[in-house]
Amino acid sequence: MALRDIAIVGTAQRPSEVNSTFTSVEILLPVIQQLLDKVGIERSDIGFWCHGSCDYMSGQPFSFVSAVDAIGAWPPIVESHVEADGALALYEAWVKIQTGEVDVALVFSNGKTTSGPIDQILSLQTDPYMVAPLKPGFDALAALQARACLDAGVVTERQMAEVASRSRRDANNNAIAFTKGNESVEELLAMPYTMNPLRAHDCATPVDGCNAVVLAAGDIARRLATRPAWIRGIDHRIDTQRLGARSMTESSSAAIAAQKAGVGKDRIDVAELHAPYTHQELLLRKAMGLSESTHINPSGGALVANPAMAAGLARFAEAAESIFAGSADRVLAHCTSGPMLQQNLVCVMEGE
Amino acid sequence: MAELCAVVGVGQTKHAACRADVSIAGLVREAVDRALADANITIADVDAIVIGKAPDSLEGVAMPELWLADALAAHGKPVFRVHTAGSVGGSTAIVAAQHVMAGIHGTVLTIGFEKQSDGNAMWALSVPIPFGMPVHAGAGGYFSPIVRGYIARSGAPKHIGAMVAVKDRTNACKNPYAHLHEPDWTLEKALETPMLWDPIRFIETCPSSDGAMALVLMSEERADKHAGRKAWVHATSMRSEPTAFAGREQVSPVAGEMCAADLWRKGGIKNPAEEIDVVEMYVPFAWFEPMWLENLGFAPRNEGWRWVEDGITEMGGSLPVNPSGGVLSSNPIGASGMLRFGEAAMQVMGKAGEHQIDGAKKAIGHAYGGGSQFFAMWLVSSTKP
Amino acid sequence: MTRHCDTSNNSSVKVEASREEFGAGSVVVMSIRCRWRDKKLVVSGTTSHAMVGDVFVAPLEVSYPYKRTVGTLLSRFFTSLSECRLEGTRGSDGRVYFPPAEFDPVTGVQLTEWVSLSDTGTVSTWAWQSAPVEGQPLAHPFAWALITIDGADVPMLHAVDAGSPDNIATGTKVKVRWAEERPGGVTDIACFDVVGGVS
Amino acid sequence: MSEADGLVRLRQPIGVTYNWSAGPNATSHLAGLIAGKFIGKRCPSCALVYFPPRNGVCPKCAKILAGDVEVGPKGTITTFCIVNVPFLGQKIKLPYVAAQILLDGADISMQHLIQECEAEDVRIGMRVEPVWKDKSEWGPSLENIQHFRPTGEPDRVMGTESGAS
Repeated sequence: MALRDIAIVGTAQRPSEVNSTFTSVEILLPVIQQLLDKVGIERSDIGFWCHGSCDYMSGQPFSFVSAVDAIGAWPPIVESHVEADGALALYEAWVKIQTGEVDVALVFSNGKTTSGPIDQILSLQTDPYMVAPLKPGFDALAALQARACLDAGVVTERQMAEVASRSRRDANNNAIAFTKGNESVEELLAMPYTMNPLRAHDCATPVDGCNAVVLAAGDIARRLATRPAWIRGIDHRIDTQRLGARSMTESSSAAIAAQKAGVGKDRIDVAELHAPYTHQELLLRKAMGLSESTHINPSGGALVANPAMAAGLARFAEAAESIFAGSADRVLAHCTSGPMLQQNLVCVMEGE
Repeated sequence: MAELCAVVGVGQTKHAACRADVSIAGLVREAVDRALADANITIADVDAIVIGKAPDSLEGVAMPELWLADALAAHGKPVFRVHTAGSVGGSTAIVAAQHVMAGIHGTVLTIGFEKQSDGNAMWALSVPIPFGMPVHAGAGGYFSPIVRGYIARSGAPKHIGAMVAVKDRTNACKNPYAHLHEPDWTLEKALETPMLWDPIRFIETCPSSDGAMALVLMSEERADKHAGRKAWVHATSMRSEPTAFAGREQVSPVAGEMCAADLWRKGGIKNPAEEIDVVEMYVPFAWFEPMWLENLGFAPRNEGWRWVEDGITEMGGSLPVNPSGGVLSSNPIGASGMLRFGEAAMQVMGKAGEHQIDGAKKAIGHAYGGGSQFFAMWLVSSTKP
Repeated sequence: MTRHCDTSNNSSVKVEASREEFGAGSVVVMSIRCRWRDKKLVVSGTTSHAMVGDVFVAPLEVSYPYKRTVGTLLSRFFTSLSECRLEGTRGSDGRVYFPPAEFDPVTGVQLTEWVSLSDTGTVSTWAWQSAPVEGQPLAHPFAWALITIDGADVPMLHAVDAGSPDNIATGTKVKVRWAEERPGGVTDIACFDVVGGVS
Repeated sequence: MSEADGLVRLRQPIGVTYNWSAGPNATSHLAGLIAGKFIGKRCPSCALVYFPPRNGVCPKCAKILAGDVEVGPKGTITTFCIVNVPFLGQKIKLPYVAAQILLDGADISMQHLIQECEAEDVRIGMRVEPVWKDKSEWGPSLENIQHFRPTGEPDRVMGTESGAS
């Protein structure tokens, strides 16, 4: 059967902060209300709610259960939750709308990332018998990948510093971003290693944050947004997690997902890549075959604001906003999870 | 119109308090290998994998589906993780079915699992939050006041919970995969077991289990070409409501009532008690059987306990509930919902072996989670809708 | 840090707590009970709570001593490891995994062929942990490395006690340093030592 | 290490400590407890009073709770259970009665211990009052209250519709 035309028709994001003293519910509630007001709809218009978060990252067991308090689930709603980034919750909502059961979905994600030792928590994703007991941090695993890429000449430290410099400068005009700066490539290269071969600016800044988007089908989308961001292709794939069993200098799951999402069919104006480390942005650009003309991460990307389990949906929000604003016609939004870019979701959106 | 979806393969582990003979990956593969064999396909034929489990702190592995990708040879495939607390086994099967119904994938493997012996479920489910008042002891302490509310308002006699428990534990003896095989329960013996959270007795409480369930779902086009027996998905439904708000009805939550009504409407069921042949119901504490009989729209309000007392929900009754032994006999939390969905499919596929209800044509799988606030249900049949 | 407070009964003292316990900028309120008993001041104090601005904060510890079953294949591996022997498994494509894989990540076949290996290997990539965290293999700065054991193809993650980042590079030869106590697990290998300097 | 059948059990202690925040909307409630008062919060939309204020919001209306309301100190038992099972980290002697108590003026019940009466005598509708610990032990928690005890007043018949809440 033919797929339905589904678009993002509205987004809302909360400015990133660290050591937030709000509860997750107090962080989420205003963002969802802001989105409903922006799109001009009521809670009763939402056919499906889908939430992306991870208990371990949010600092409270069953934190997603209390998040239901933030969306006013009364009278009872059709709702689901993924223990993953909000971008995968968007994928579930897109599938739900494709079944024809609902026409409008609200997708949201949140992470109180700085309330716990996030670098150690993320490593609880690794093999519980062979890797996790050694307690490597997530930055350490990324540094091993960076070293492999440097050794193979796939990236250079200068290119990594260029990604950091560009991202920090772009962040200056993004209210959601946290880390901003105007350092030159040379100034960044002069900084000491924090996790050789990674320097501080090569690693994303963990922040507390949340975001939400509304998806709608066909004519409803045209009614709710002047320029809907139509999802033309969306796919996600996973690689083996076994460190060193697959090449660390490429991302086959990102390449497959990009091909299935139709990235290569036409030019991409803006690509919002979820790369928590500078060398990973370079790997992703190569894996997806993005040309030099594509504007990468005008928002500054996850490097300058990385809310656990929400940084992927943030890329969708940023990419969709560039369609709404008319500054781009064909955009790419990407989300990654797991160590060393293990799992990747790619989505191509177009304005009409 | 959405595509039709059929269950063509079902596989589950031997559930136990502790499966010391397997790793977490081994536990999952035991169910997956059986489901693939039942569907007569290999892992290479699978287009996508949808995995569900409850809180990751049960095993101490964050988002374990990422590490399990290796054991599932999922390299290059989509792997999707669902987590909706206790209802997760059910909602995972629904999300997997939606991948087929949306025409996105033709063959989807869905898995629910939990290896609780690695950790401690009681601890994981009741980590005390600062500034609170840690009073109740785990799920039992949370639900027993609600059970008391039901007994007070329905006038149910005290032995109904024990009757349900004896029924489920006896049924489990006809289910080789069940965790508990305790053949010689009688009502008298059951009423002698100690009260853990009065009014909930020891026998009326579910065990903590290691276990996994896996299902192979196929689109109509592929299922038609598939030789084996099938269970066609006629309808799915999910509803959620907040844990606690002023005036909330906790004995028969509105979300459960709405979810069931939506399922019957989509499945074209006018009179559930007449048209449904088997119910695999999520009953972690025995008293929930009479409560859910009312919440699902089978029995009239405050009458659910009479159906239990009259033997209607026995294997030989007019509405058998949990011929598999249910959650009371096996409870790997992440898999329990999918065990209900899979056992319902096995009944209409005629594959339930010793606990098969003869001639079962239509069955429902039911799951709930959180504070009786997340509901997931599906209706399956031996024939297409 | 000493604070002067009046020692009449049930006085309450406000002190600044360290950052890790309660989060940045938090102020801990201790409630001190002072009671005189035969001329000796008995002081008992409990940490009542902490505030950041006017919001109550507190540490929330989520910890448990997990005890993992590993199945027959990995039980053999961990038992041999505790006896200072290295054994890997051969995948469907012939590649040898150390530590062993239970299932081939591409074909999904359960692996059954064992390959015994020496205790030396080569660094295939590395990173420098300049400020070790509690519970990591070494308390002083060390290198994380993927180490391909001689005779194996797929590497192991572990720590290399190289002393400084200058003493390690991709290609460095390393050797297992066994832990004295070997209760079972990858920590039966304490870490790896560089063999004869940078190769 | 390895058990009789050669099967290995690996020990892996995992500990994560978070900086937990009660949120700005819980401050008046917690400060009230330090001062020996029961301070709830009212929803600006449905006007129902929450004690304790859950996550600072009214889950029904998705509104941030506003306006402090002192409730109690007495209350009525809406439902209860008698706990006989020990569990990790439990600090209370068995058996004990854990009851849902609807404080006068509140619209949602809270959970606390019932003591100073036999477990069998506890019933739905029973009137109870708080017994506070020594003032020096008061902190920002309902643990300031040792337990609730019967007041001896006549029972207050709860609408059976309210069930447990």
